[in-house]
Amino acid sequence: MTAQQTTYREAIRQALLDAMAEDDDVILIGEEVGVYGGAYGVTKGLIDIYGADRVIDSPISEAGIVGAAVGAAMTGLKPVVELMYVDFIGLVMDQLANQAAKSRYMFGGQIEVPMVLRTQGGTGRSAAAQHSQSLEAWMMHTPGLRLCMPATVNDGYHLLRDALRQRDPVCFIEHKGLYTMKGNLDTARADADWGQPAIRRTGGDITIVTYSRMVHEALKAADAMAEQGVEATVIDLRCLNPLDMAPILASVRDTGRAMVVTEAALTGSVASEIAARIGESCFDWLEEPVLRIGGEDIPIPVSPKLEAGSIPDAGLIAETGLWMMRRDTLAWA
Amino acid sequence: MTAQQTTYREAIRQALLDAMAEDDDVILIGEEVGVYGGAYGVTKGLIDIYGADRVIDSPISEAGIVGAAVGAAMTGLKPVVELMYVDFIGLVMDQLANQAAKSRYMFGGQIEVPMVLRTQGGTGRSAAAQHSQSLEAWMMHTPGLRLCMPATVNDGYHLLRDALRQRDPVCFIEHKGLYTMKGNLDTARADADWGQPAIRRTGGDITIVTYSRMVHEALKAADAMAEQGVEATVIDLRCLNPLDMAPILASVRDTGRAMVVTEAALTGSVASEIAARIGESCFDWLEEPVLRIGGEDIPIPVSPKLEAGSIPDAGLIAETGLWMMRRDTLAWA
Amino acid sequence: MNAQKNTAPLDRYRTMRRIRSFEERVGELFLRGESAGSMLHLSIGEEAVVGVTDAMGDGDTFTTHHRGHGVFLGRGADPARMMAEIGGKADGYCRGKGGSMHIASHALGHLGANAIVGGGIPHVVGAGLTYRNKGTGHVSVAFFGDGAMQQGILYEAMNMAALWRLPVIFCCLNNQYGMGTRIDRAVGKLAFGERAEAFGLQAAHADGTDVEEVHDTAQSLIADARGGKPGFLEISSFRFYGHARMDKSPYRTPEEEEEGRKRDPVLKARERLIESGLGSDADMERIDTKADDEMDAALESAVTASPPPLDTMFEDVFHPDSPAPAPQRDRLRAILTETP
Amino acid sequence: MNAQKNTAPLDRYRTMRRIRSFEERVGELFLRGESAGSMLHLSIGEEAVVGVTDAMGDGDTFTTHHRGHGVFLGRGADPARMMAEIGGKADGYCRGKGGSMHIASHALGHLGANAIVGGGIPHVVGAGLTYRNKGTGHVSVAFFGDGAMQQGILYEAMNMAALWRLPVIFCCLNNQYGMGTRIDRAVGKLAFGERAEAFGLQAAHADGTDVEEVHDTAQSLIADARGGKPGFLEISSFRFYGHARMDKSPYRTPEEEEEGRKRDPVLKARERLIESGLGSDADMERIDTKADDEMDAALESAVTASPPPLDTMFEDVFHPDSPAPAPQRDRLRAILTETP
Ligand SMILES: Cc1ncc(C[n+]2csc(CCOP(=O)(O)OP(=O)(O)O)c2C)c(N)n1
Ligand SMILES: Cc1ncc(C[n+]2csc(CCOP(=O)(O)OP(=O)(O)O)c2C)c(N)n1
Ligand SMILES: [Mg+2]
Ligand SMILES: [Mg+2]
Repeated sequence: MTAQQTTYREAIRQALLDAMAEDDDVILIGEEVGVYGGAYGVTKGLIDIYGADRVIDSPISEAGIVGAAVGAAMTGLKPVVELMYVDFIGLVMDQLANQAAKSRYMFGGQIEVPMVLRTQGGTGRSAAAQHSQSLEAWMMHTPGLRLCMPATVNDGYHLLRDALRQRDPVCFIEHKGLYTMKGNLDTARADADWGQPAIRRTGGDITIVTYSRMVHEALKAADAMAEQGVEATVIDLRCLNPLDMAPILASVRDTGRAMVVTEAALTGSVASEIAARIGESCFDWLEEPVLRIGGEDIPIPVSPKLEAGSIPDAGLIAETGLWMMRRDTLAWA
Repeated sequence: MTAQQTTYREAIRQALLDAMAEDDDVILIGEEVGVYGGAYGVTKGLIDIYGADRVIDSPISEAGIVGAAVGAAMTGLKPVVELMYVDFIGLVMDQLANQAAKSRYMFGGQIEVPMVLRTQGGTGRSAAAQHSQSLEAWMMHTPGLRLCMPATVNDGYHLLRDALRQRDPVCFIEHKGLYTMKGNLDTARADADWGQPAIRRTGGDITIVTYSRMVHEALKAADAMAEQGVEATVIDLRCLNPLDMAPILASVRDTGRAMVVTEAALTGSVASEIAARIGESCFDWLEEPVLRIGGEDIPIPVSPKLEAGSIPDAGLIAETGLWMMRRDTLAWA
Repeated sequence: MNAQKNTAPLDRYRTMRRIRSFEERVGELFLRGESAGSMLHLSIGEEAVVGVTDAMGDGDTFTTHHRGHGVFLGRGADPARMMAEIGGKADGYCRGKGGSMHIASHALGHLGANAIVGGGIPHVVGAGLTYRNKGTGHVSVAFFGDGAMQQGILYEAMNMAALWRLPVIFCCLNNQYGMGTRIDRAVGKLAFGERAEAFGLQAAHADGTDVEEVHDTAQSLIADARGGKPGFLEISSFRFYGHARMDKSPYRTPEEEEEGRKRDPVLKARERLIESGLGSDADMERIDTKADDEMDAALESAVTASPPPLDTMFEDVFHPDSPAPAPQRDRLRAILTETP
Repeated sequence: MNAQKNTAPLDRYRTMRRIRSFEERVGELFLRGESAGSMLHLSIGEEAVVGVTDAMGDGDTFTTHHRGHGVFLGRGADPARMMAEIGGKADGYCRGKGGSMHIASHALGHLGANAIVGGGIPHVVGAGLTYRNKGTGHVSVAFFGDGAMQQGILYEAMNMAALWRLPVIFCCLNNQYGMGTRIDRAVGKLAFGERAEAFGLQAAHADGTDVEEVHDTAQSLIADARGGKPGFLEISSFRFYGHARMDKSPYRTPEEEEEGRKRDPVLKARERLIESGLGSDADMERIDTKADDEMDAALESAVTASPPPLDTMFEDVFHPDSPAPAPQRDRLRAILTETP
């Protein structure tokens, strides 16, 4: 098998399956990853194949589990620790940022921590303020920690395989709203190289930079804009940090217009970082300000109506993009 | 007493003294805040005045302490919890971001958490990777949490008094390198209103936006630039979130040039957020790209030479500022 | 007071029966597509917690975990407002912002349900500080599951409560499971009371099928806690259904479930009351019917209630005296229209 | 092996005496302005930890807290490279990046000193998983202070070690103080061993003035841990000096300090060896002088060593196969020079 139609969930599971088959040192650890198969079913059945010593159901001890993964990685295993929701990252930021991310550095390169922290975030299930967040900005602000967030089925597989090849800690954030999404998986061919963004659509008028679930909203928006004669390039960051900005800068220099979209609360978000970089490096090429579109700066409300209203969608992206082209006037301006 | 010369440490201590005298509900809790007087001496002697029920030496249980402060605030006290180093914030991010910051919202406005988390950060003491960080960006990315960072003696007093008047949780971050700095304290007059930045110097050529210890580096840089005939406005954010951007935007629209400086690792920093906002709102007024200057994207090394080399200083700020005016060529470009 | 009239056991039965009936309707709310999300954790099988809530007094406070509907009803919650909140409606306890996992009531001393396992535990330590400093005589109780016994923050909280002799109770509702993991697969040594004692708490255990045993144990622990002797109470029960409403518990056998559901605190209380002559068969029928009717009405009122207006999403982030966060469209509009 | 020749107690004395001498010179390094920072935590008074390090074997690993110089020397560290690291020099164990609080050695099994109280504790659980899965027969030991007994992560780690029967030892170096707070002001019930037992560990206590007692206790616990029975060892001692090099301990009385310093493990071992005839006065003098000379040399070599070149700051953030983070000046230069 190289190419097949499958789901985002299955692609990630396949990456775990393949990595575990290739390398006995790969272990999974986390709450409900074994018998239950993962809260979102990503690790289903793996315990039956690889046994309880390699697929380890843990107590509800997030900090302890991540700390254990750090120690396992230091001594020769390749742990994949699952944090059930990225919202629980506040329990483990010390182990992640002060321990995993800094060990190589503090110890002068002697000790490495090759582990992957898999988790999932985002809205869409009315799971309220403590189960719907997008907190990648905290991890992006952590030197020594790699960060990636797959948006496609193929990336679900390849980014995780790549993450497991790193000798550094990687934070790998899935999106709860994408697990059932279908798409093409070609295990022989990644969407782009590790560390490189992927250009998901090409258009000469405007560059939309985004990642994770918002890639799909941006693509929908690009289609809507195309109906108005505006052609957008949509770039998927994939590997948020470290990140090769060159393809992004090249596109913006070409189109002269850039929008950065995130599902996270806008203030202090990844969108702000990318917008600032574009602003610095594309100044003389820009026709319009680099606009950021993000989640409202509020906790996520449980009411489905309020939840949906607090997050960007294709409509808002297209509307803003069209305004930037001055092809249309902003309905709400 | 209204005006006097004193230190940053003393000004903060005075704010605690005065607030505790006015309001019996104000309590202090934290490691070594009582008998020891605080790791940096800010709470010295307070236990002798207000007793052990109001100045509470805690076990080394950061998450528990912050959680206790949340509960105390919910039930009628006004706790000031001291986290010895902001580097330990990874232990308490759940209690801070998921509990303190979100309670009012999740509970529909019924329950408020009026507490202040005092802590200190920054470099300058060769305290290495886990005792030298500037992690305010995590807090800035947390809706519902107020954030302020005093740069001056007067703000040490007034921002803390103001923070204690809020009915919301406030993260108050001091800088370890400023405690012995002397300056004027006028208890009757704040440098600016709560939520407003302070303009620390006025000049028509370039706007430097910064906060905390970097304000002083920026002011030094502005003096050096003035010798070359370039006049800079230096703006101190003070209240990083929420923040009234109007004075900043007005200044940049006036000067046409902006630089944002932070001591934190640049990627995902407060500087990126502010730069993105300026880029959005001042596009048509900008003569040059909004430049960010920050800490290198590395953990903080212990070697004094490496530590100092990884953080911006007046030299780098002035050099960059002068280049932006094209009055000089960049020595290192 | 209740105890003198000896109607207390009957009252406790009534509350337990109302909880059972309420939770069944929460499940229905979901099936009818009217719940906000699917994260609904039913406390069926754990109704004997009423023995604790009934031992608490006016002004006492508490926090709960994600499976806290029963506790809240035990402390006097209005089921219609609860159901509305679970439906994400404007009339809910939290204006439709919190939902099942974040229900709270300042007026009833509910400092908040929590969706972070262990997250609400240290809050009672802070409440204890308030009561100690103000000398109010109140007590604060943290309710949590057996899963939270593996969260470190619990032990930080226990140590502080013991060190400072705070009026605090840690109440572990041990239903044998944390999601799909049976307790023996999560715990190295099954001796929760020993843990609490080692941290300096007074520890007790009560059978979660026997609400009167729970009540007596809680009453004594709470009295001691008010006197500055914090306590730990473990109540053993069995989680009758899946972890959340959608979970079919494939990780346990039908036999185990059948056996477990025999440990029914509501049924046992009913039988006991009849046996002891405190209520007749007919009395009990009346109580049951009334509970069902009440909860049917709560369900219907929640279904017909209105969702919150969209712009209420910006309220309650900060104190109402301060400006609310600006909606994104306002920011974009300002950028767009100010550009010369 | 050592035990057969019976030179082991003498070896242990030698190591303890070297630790004492080393720590005194760390203090000197600071006074001479040659240390990187002032966060230097001396382990004087706690040298009997050698009883544990001596009971560990080749390939065993460990983590330490911020007061870990003694443990590391006990496991064979080169004092000159340690001193260089404490001085922030390029020749140090960590290339001058970590300093006293982050010293480590992959080769010697030191998985890292930690400046976060409790931060290194769970790492031994992970090491234990590695040894279990690979069947190596190794054990991993976490060394930490009494202060860390109040960090929740310790109990999460203990539970996992017990649950999974890992070859792990939790070793608490109880020196009665966490900074300026005496243990009875931080702990609700002083019974650390009980805590560990309640979590399913085998717990033991040893007198920190008696290195042989420490050794015997550690040896038996470690043997059991290798067999899948994890343990907890508390060693009681007294922190002779301030918390860090600059702290003059105003929070305790001179009498308390004087009394405490009578609990001197180095002196006691020396006296015992002489008493038991294992070493003469002269033997001991020779050992002492040699230790002092060795540490004098380490100190001088650290003082004269070179600081790391500035651009090494960008190395070791990521694996050397990947690009290092770009220096800020490069970024600014690119922006400036690319502008048309
Ligand atoms: C910190 C944290 N970890 C994990 C979860 C996911 N989760 C929700 S409930 C639960 C099981 C909790 O078990 P227990 O404490 O026994 O409560 P019960 O559901 O049995 O009432 C888990 C793992 C969570 N919400 N928060
Ligand atoms: C998480 C954390 N909290 C607080 C500190 C500050 N601090 C450093 S050492 C110390 C005392 C530690 O006491 P103990 O664990 O007994 O070790 P000792 O210093 O006595 O060897 C404290 C509070 C820290 N470094 N990390
Ligand atoms: Mg349970
Ligand atoms: Mg100690």
